[in-house]
Amino acid sequence: MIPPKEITYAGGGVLSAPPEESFVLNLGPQHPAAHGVLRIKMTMDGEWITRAEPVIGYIHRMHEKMGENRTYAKFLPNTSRIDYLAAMHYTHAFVGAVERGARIEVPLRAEYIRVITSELQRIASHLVGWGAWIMDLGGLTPILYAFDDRERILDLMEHICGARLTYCYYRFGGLCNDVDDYFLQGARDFVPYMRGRLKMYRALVTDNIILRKRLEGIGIIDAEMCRRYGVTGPVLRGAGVPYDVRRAEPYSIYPRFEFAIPHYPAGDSMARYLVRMDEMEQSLRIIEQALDQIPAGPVMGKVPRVLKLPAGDYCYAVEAGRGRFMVRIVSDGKDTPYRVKLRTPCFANLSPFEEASKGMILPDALAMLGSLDLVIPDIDR
Amino acid sequence: METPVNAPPTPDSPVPPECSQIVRFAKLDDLLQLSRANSLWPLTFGLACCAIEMMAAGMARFDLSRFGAEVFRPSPRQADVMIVAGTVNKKMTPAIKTLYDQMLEPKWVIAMGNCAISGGPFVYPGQYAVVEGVDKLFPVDVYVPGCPPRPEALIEGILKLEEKLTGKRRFPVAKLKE
Amino acid sequence: MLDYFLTGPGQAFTRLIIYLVAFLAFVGLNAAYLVLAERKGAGWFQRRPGPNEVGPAGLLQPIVDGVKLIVKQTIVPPGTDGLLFRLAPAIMLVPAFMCLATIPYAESVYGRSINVGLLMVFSFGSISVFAIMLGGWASRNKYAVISAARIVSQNIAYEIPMLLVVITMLMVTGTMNLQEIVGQQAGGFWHWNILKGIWTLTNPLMPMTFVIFFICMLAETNRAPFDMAEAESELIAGAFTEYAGFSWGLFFMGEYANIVVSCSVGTILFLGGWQSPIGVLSGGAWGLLWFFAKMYLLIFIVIWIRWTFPRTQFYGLLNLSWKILIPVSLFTLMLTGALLRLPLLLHQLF
Amino acid sequence: MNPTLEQLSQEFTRLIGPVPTAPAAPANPPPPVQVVDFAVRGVNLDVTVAPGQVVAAAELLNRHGFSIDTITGVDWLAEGQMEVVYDYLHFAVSLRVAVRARVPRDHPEIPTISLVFPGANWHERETHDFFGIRFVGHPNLTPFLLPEDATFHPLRKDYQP
Repeated sequence: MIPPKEITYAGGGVLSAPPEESFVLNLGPQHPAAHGVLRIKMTMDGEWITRAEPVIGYIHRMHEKMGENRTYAKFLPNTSRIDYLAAMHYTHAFVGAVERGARIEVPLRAEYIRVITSELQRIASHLVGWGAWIMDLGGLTPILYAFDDRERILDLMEHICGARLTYCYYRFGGLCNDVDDYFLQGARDFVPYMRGRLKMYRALVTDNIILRKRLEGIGIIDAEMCRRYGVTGPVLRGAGVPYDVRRAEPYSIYPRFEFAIPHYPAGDSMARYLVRMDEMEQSLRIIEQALDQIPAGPVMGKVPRVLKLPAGDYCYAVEAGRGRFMVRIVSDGKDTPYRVKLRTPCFANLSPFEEASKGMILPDALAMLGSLDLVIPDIDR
Repeated sequence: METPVNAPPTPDSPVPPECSQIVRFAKLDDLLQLSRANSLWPLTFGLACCAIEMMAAGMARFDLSRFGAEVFRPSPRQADVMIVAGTVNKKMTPAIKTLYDQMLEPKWVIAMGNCAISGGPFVYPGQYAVVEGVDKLFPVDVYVPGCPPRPEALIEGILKLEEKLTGKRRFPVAKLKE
Repeated sequence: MLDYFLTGPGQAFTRLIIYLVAFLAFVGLNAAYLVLAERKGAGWFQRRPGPNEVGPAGLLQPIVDGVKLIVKQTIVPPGTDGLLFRLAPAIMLVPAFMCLATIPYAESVYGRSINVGLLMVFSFGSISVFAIMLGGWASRNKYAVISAARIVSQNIAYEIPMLLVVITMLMVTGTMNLQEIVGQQAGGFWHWNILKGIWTLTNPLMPMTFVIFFICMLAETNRAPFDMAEAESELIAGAFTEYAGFSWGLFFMGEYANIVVSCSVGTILFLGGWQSPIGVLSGGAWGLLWFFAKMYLLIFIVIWIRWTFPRTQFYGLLNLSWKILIPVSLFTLMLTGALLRLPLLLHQLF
Repeated sequence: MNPTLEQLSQEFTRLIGPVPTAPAAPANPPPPVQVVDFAVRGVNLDVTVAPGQVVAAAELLNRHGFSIDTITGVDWLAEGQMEVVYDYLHFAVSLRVAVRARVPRDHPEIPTISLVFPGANWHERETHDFFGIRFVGHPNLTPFLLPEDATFHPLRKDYQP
């Protein structure tokens, strides 16, 4: 609860006392702009929001409890269902935490394939977020183009692991199977294709005057607010902080690659939009480099038959599509984790919404909600 | 779990034959069912992972609109079929029941994905959050298994629902080669 | 008795009845097939086939949709204003019919040629906003009430530049009879009002006036990018959230009928109505052909815009009207007035 | 400007002060401030504080420009204790700090840090949901991920549905 203070409405009006005729608008749990089952209790003064309180938990699926009552390997499929749009990243974090605890060495080829698939996944994730967001803003066509591109990525992923969404492709110590030339060639072909598409999206969507008017200066989350709320990912980079887990806490073989961390200082929805668009280009750069350098070799390291982690706790963070995802495994030396904590980016990214949406008009608040690019099961876990 | 409104009279139904001949306007009824089957408007209602595949089914590659089923209505009043795409948990139960009640007759439910069918991977002894199958909450017409099901599977589910309404299949089934 | 209605003084009355029945069928089918055109168009813009399985090339799709909507259960939700809730769809549809009755589709195809046709079209055309407002208000749904409030402010804002544009057109044409307005634009596309003003120096800003008219028309018919009332991702289905089955179908139909009316008026005022663009091939059935070609071209642009642009901001929308469109249309109005009076003034002076 | 590891560990040592040795303490209690290898544990600094000191620790990290990463609980059933772990990260330097505090299991209460980091509000509500740890002074400690009327705490080790 934020103590009541003076609210300045978009457009200039100031509200210092509680409005006399306010009403509560229950947005969700089933609402087209909620991207799932998010519910926001909005106290409205006309179309202006005086207070917007997210109510979550409508898709709480006990991932953390499940982690405690099954072995490490059995928990692995769960990780791709937390944020199903960035399944590779989430599996990566869990696999990484276990590898860190059990001191498992991962072969170099496996690391390269992890990076390639992770970056492909990032593009796919941003594409869905982008398309769904533009759909929230009323532009109904871009999402179909985005899904078209995404299908190309999914085809490649399906070729290597058989699933379209929930891959479970990384295993402790490597990968479940090697990639073939079809995948590598497909990834290589995808890079120039996607570059062309991004150019088209810039001309068609980014430069659209209506879109710019709707996003520029809307929903400002500045760097200080991000810090106090622990916001990460494109939202943080849209506030001008070049923080990326791939640089800050280097994992896998990311230090080998050259890439920039796009960041824009404005902190508004447009900045977050531009960050995502630029990130896709950077991901393509990483894929290109990784494809050039990929060595031959095995994709599975030496893994003990019964996986047990020494007592203690192990953290492993990755840069997922929506921000920093961290797994904290607390082990007591048995073959099941004692506690699995999943620190998900959307949870932290949604928390400043209440403060930031104060005094906004309803469509702007929804534009901002879209700019956070939420995946609700990721919040609720 | 049949929806009672559209259940075709079966030989062993309790309605006496002469009565059913009087009340049933066979041709008109068939026509209406044909219309309903070809314009199944789903409710915009995504829960979890399956919702992404539901969206993918509506997109250019799979294109649900070929069968006139791409009109995703956000208001339950205007929707005909509710695609429960994802896990339903106990906190969500009152909301999803309300949504079902708000939909107007005739209405159908497709349970998409293992979570909606049985609770899927989230069921284990002593679980505290997940509803083990939406058919515990309201009648389900078509079950589409998978985790998540492919978009083709959802389209097949919708065609199955059409088949349930009209009694005929739109496309012949491809025979698997031995 | 029969002679009275067929050949006698009652002929006009008979004509009106026939046309109203014809319009009913026309509007119904037209709306249904415009929906199909919209869905097919959307498919075309989005690189997918669109409805193509129901009937040949999906041509039966609107029929089955219509049948389904008619036989779908309708309810009046508890706590609503039952009378207004039931009345609102009718209020939406009927004025559109009245408008269509005055519109000349060809030289001799019109419901009723009245001298104040333009006035009638615009007075009835403004009623649809009441329907949405009443429907939204009567629904006892917060989204619907927000939508009702939006539609009122939006329509008031856009009625003004729209009428200023129409007054400009009236000054140029000098008549409110739609048939006469079309008659003045005979002889090739350079005689149409949109271009005529440039070379006759009555109003060189006429193309811009047409653009203002088109923007206002989009706003008045609640089409994207100004679909504040239905704003699917914000307000569920706006004022129609609680409407189901056929009453919702009527709203839908009314919306498309309004689009037809607006595009017809645009065609008549600016694009020469049933006149041929090349001077030849005019008259008779050709007139009908030209009229519909122009009207459907405008409708196609409307659909195109919907599937291309995102929705505007609400206050951006109002700003556009009050800060840009109204001053500009006032300016064109005054310019036209001055240019029309100038020859007279010069004549009196010298 | 940016904090260094040594500086932080010194400030934490000063903050914690002398640790009172309980009579039944193990022979070699781990030091309250540990600099650990990031490659092994995923954190740089592991600090154990008394429950009363978590707010002071949060203020210290806030002064240094840290951001809240997450808050979680661990239920040590055998020892009759619950552990609250606060994770912090820094956006400018590569530094991760974990602050732990143990509370008795039958009386799990700890002061809230949501007035220092508003982002902690949600994390604390979630921890309260899962473990029943009461955050004293929290403005709105109601069920968050669980249904509105939930009274159970599912991540306690002795939880039976």
